[in-house]
Amino acid sequence: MLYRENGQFKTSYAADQQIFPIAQDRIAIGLVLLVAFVVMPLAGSEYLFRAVLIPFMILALAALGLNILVGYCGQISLGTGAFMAVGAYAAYNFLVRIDGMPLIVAMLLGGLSATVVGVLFGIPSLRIKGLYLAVATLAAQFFTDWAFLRVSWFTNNSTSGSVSVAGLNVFGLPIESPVAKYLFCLTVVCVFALAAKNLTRSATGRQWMAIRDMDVAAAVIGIRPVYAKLTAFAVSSFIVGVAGVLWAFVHLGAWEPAAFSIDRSFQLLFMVIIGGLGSIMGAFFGAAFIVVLPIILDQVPHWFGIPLSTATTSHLVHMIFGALIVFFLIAEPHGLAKLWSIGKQKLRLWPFPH
Amino acid sequence: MMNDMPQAVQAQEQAQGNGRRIGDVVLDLQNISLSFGGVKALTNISFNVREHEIRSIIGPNGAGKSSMLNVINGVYHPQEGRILFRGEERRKMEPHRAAAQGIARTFQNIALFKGMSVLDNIMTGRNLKMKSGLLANALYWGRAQREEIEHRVKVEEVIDFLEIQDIRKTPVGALPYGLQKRVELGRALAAEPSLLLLDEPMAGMNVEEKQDMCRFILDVNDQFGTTIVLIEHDMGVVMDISDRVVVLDYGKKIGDGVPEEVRANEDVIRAYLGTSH
Amino acid sequence: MGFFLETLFGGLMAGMLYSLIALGFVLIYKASGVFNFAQGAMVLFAALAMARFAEWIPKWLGFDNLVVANLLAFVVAMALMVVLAWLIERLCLSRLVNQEGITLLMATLGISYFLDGLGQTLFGNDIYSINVGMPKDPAMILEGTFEGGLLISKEDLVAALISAALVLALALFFQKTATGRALRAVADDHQAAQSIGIPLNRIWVIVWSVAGFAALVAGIIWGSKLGVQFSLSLVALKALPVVILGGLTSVPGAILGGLIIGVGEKLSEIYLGSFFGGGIEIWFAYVLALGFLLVRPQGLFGEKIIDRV
Amino acid sequence: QQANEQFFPLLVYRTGAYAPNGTPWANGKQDYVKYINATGGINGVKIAWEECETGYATDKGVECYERLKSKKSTVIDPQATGITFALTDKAPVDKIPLITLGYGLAASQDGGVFKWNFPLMGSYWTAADILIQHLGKKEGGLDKLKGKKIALVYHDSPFGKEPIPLLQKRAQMHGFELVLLPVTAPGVEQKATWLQVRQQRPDYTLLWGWGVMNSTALKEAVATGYPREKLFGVWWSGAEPDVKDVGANAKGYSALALNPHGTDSPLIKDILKKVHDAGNGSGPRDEVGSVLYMRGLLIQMLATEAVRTAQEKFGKGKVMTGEQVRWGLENLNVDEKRIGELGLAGLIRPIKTSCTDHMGSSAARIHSWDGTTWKMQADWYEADKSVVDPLVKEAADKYATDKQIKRRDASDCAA
Amino acid sequence: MNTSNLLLNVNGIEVIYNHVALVLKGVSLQVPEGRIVAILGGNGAGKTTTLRAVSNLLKGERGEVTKGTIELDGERVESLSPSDLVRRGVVQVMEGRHCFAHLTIEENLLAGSYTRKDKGEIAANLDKVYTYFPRLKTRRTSQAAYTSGGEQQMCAIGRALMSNPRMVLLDEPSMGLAPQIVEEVFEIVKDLNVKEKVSFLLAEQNTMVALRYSDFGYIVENGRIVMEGEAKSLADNEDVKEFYLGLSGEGRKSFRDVKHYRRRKRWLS
Ligand SMILES: Nc1ncnc2c1ncn2[C@@H]1O[C@H](COP(=O)(O)OP(=O)(O)OP(=O)(O)O)[C@@H](O)[C@H]1O
Ligand SMILES: Nc1ncnc2c1ncn2[C@@H]1O[C@H](COP(=O)(O)OP(=O)(O)OP(=O)(O)O)[C@@H](O)[C@H]1O
Ligand SMILES: [Mg+2]
Ligand SMILES: [Mg+2]
Repeated sequence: MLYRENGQFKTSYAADQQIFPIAQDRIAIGLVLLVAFVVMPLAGSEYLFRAVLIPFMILALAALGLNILVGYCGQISLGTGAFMAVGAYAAYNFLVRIDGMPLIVAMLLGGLSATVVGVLFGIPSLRIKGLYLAVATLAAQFFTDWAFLRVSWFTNNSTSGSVSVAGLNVFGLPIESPVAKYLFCLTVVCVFALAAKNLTRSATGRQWMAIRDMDVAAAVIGIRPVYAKLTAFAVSSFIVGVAGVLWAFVHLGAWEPAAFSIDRSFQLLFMVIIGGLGSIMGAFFGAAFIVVLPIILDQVPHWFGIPLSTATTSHLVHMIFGALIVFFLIAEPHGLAKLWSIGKQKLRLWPFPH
Repeated sequence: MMNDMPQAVQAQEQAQGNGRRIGDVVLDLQNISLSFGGVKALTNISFNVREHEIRSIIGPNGAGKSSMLNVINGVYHPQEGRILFRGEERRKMEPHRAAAQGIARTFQNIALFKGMSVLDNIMTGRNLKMKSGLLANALYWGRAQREEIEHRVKVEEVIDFLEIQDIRKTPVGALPYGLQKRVELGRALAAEPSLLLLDEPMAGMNVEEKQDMCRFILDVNDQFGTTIVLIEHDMGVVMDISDRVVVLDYGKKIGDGVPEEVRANEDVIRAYLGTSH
Repeated sequence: MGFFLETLFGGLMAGMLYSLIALGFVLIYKASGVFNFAQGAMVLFAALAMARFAEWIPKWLGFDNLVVANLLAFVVAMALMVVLAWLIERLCLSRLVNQEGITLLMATLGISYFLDGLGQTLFGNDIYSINVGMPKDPAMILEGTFEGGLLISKEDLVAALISAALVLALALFFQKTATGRALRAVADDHQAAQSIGIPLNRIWVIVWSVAGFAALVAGIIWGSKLGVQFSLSLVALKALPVVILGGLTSVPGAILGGLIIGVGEKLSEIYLGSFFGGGIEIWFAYVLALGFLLVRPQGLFGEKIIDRV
Repeated sequence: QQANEQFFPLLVYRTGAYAPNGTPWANGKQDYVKYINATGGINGVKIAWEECETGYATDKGVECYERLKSKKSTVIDPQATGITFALTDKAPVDKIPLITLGYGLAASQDGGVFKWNFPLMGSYWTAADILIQHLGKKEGGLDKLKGKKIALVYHDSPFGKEPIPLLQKRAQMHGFELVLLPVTAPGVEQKATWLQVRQQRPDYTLLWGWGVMNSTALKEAVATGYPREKLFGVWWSGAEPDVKDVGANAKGYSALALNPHGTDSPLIKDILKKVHDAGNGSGPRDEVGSVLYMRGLLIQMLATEAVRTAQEKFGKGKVMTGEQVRWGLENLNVDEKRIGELGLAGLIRPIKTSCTDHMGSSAARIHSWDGTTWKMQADWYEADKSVVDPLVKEAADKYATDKQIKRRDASDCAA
Repeated sequence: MNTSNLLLNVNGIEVIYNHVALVLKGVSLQVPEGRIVAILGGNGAGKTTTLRAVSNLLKGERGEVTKGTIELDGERVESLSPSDLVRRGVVQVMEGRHCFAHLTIEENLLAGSYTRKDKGEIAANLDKVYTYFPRLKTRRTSQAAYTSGGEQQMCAIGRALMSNPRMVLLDEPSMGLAPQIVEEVFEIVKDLNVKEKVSFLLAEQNTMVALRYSDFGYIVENGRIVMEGEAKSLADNEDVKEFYLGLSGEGRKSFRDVKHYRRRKRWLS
């Protein structure tokens, strides 16, 4: 019975309202942060950073943003790629057009631009619901895809429509080496995860969830649907926009609109669902599942020296990946985060089964 | 209006007998008509609610009781009629505005927020009273945190009052029906409403649980002076705890008065109560 | 004027082809409340099966007759789709009874990954052709009235007619039969449907088989148009605005939605595109759908979204 | 791999939307590696290789790159424009050269700015230039293009947009009208585009597509009755998968041929013998010699030649580092003699790169589809330097300013 | 109880939700052919869960029977699908109505006859339901979602009757119904029981009515059967009287007075 909350009495509401009220959880998260910030930079390989951890972090951040909208506020969106793109291209323009623009400021401005566009495309949500809204947000996706290709002003008149950034630095520290990039992303992700957690456990978060669970009832107890939905769109697209900036600037370095195509939107939605709707942790689980799992599956035959052709491997990976999605959904329809919490609950009862 | 007078006086007398004071009309509904497409849910209905009273609405299934509540708090907009709340005429109004004016309610088919814990559900009831903004909440520092704790204290009072301390952190979806109803009442109470609308709060409960619920309703009415509009099918409950009763049938008002009066009303017996009860 | 009419016809026929794909979505949604993300993958899978069997069967059996080969391939491919439907029900849906729509959507994504992998493993990933004798060359009509005549693509015309017939048949099936009613009941409430004895597993096998049939027909028509290759699964994206414009639950909606989107996007591309630099039809289709939704949030013929307290 | 092997990471796509095009390309690359190993390696140095599936997706491509680069990668052919963009930034840091034969950034021809990029044998600009030259020749002189209307049906992406500046420049020079008709990716629906072609009745139409867009374009051309003889594709629109499914209906369509195809050359005969007959072939035997197979083969051949060149300077029989191979790529000199030795006599033109010219040659021919096979035409074209070079310079300079890169000076070149 | 003509025999079942929550802890009960048996008990006692276990609807709630057996006519039925059970004549009316929101009332009813193939029989059943519930007839063309709570309850019961069941599992039929209708519904139950020999297993909160109409009763608390007996004897039991019927020595207490009594009790403790 290592994992217990019995005996941990709270003597103030402040203590009860901590993010992790259970001591073991606090220790665990402390350890995770320690590993992430200290051990990893010392021990991780370049491949791990560049090909696994950095994309994982950034997509987890985007999934986090999307989860606010879908998981917490119940508005399904398939325009996430678009908001990432808006963030990336806006930050790019701020960076190249304004001399001496610091990266962090450009990143935040990118996020803000995404917010504006997000709120704009969020307005239909006041009328349109569910899958109808989801498909309607595709309008944002296709429109931005098109706009960033067509309006050459956005790409600083690059002939091909692809753009790139260079010489990133934060407070004079260059963000060039994989470790620096990793730590930068990690920090941003931690800050936003904390902010998101705070939002979701405060009045704002409760408004979103109320709208999600039953919007008519929410209105009746005095929640303004307009305000709740639009703030969710705003916060979500801000975070997604920042993730877009990181994806473009830090991960890719040079990109074309296809980097934020509809596939990205779908991918992020899947992360959110498989990870667990309405869970901050879920965004990380989901990103790990969708980003990291295929990479691992891809390499399994290599480890065992099984001679499979690239095509066969890749088809098998597809099939196994698909099967795993179904498997985990059957095991727990509410996502990996729920599976995790059921696991903890069992641990709590352990060694008794019920 | 005129023929309401004797009832009101009577009710007042009776209420005083119970050690309470019934005040002026807070809510006045005049000639309300509401229809959906071809279905006439309410036809030309007038009645009022006085400060501090427990006003019941009864009637057969489909009579329009729930629709009436929906009209009062702005979910439905009647095609005809006037609604005066605290003397002011109300035009088309959104539900959240009604909430802001101090009208809270519970629902017939439980409308709790299924994905949230009991505590969070009740906390949403205090939404209108929480003022800190998005940024403050994101930082969760200073004012936002203070506010959160202040309101938590209030909510804990409600939780104590309803005796649901031990399910605080449970997700409401997993609770049995009766407790869900209680939580829903808690959510409405957390808003410290001046007018509380209850739509069949005791459906699906056994006697013991109904007794508890009655106690809560009476205490709210008594301690906080909350005016209550109650829909309920259990005649025992209605007759015992209400000050005045309106009876609807097929969208029409067929009776209005103190419980004894209504119980004796021929139309009401025929349409609703059936043979003696 | 002649050109306008050509565009209009072109749009109508493209729209019918979208309807055909949209139909698959609508069928499954209507009958089980699942937004079938795997529809595109099913179209591809069916088309691959059709194309490859039409090529293999004559080799295996040693004959050389295109019509017979196509017929046999169709039968085999259809059988495959039924098996697939059965497997999907057995291994996936039956274990997800009563779950929320979004979970089921996710499951269909898993199915779609699986089918992508399976299809390419079984049938290869090259380009294959389906030759069911669709006429390829254009026809010119009304050459007297308009200068240069009006150009009509015969292939599109045939395809549009087939689509229309199929859609019509299915619309009748849903509205008029007891099974149709049961399907709609299942979509509303899995648990309640079960409680009154509607066998969910059988219903789902039927629906997915019918959707498989629609996918096969769509796969053949689009496959003979585009060639059978992976990109075929992407035509599903063209059907999405059609589905929501017409209403997720409405078979006739799929037709009308298709026609509106088809005509709308072609006219916009040709008459407005030049002001924007072209390439606007894809987002225009979605914006058009969005516009309609703002007026009718449940699509043209969709069932009204009910929220009552 | 062993320490004395030269490692080639092979980024490929054998699945997904572009698999029909990616597969022969990948097989070509692989077969050439096997062929070199079968014939004793590069001066005795055997080649190790590993494939990584990108599915044409940029992030997968980056992952592959990162995974394989740690194995001391020699040179990379990203096989996709998007992946090239992302790797262009990383290559200088990791010191791995990129070969983008016939694709990628046109401006990267300028080695002064793009030290690690090698768009060998052609870029989208040389391609566009050659196509216009060919049309001019058909008309009997570039000046005859005056007043003509030329449409560009292009994939709406950086890939498709790249030729536009050059075509606009040519349009200005010769006074023809350029009509731009973008096709939204992936290009499965082109009805509106071809109705516009029918309405505008251009004298010629250039096709700039990839994957399913090409065959769909041809089918729509058939369906709207646009003469295939007036339709000219870039070299990414001129392979078997693009026309196979259209068959006889595509007869008359022409496209640029960046590389030869067919099985007649000594090289291919040798590969069939030493690789395929040895049961070691990467793909089906009848795919050998197809257009994209040959392109993959050629890319790998030039990469191998770069290693060979580098060995001349840094030590024969040694494993070359990425930096050394880069030098080799920059000092490539595949002359007629060497071409003969390679077994491709008369099929490709000499390639000679330099510090400033990372392309080495812009020669290309035209081939036409006769309903069953691609028929090569005799004439060789070369891009007009006076047209292309200023554009390259301008774009490269802009890139350098954006990226804060200093143009390489003579000393850097000498190193 | 006479076990010779047992229709349903539930023997010591345990039910777990979500692999963690043990809700039924060994429940056994019997329904003889042609009887009305009531399960009574407070909120969350496990009444609904018991019914779901019988009709095999637990799966959709992520619950499972982990111990015990369920027999219908002496035959184990745990592995049958709900629809097989309906074909064998066991149909459940779910708690909270669950009408098909988008279908009209009449379509809802017809959907209930899915397992019946004979057109004449279906039409007769429909007529029967309409005579039992005339209110439904007037609302037959409106979508179920737009009918009142009581109308939906009638629709749900009527829908179950459309399958010509031998045994109906009724979950809280009285909930939300006007008193008159409650009586009517129970009269209908009795009627069906007497005339058509339909057996009923009903879960109820409304103990008063339930005991009046049923033959036998079980009281469930906290996942266990705590008391069972003939309905009459249960109704006379002092504990049952106090806790389930709200009757104390001198008859029914006013809800208003209970308040003061209760409150005093709380202060004392
Ligand atoms: N789907 C579920 N998942 C988890 N727990 C559940 C679920 N359904 C019911 N429970 C729990 O099982 C217990 C018994 O519930 P059940 O619904 O059977 O009670 P009941 O006697 O029908 O109560 P009521 O009178 O309120 O309907 C309750 O504690 C409830 O919280
Ligand atoms: N949104 C709506 N659309 C269409 N008809 C409605 C709507 N809301 C209510 N009705 C109809 O209005 C009538 C009154 O319904 P209401 O829900 O007010 O009844 P009620 O008195 O609360 O009945 P119950 O006691 O059964 O809950 C019913 O016939 C119902 O079908
Ligand atoms: Mg009601
Ligand atoms: Mg129950």
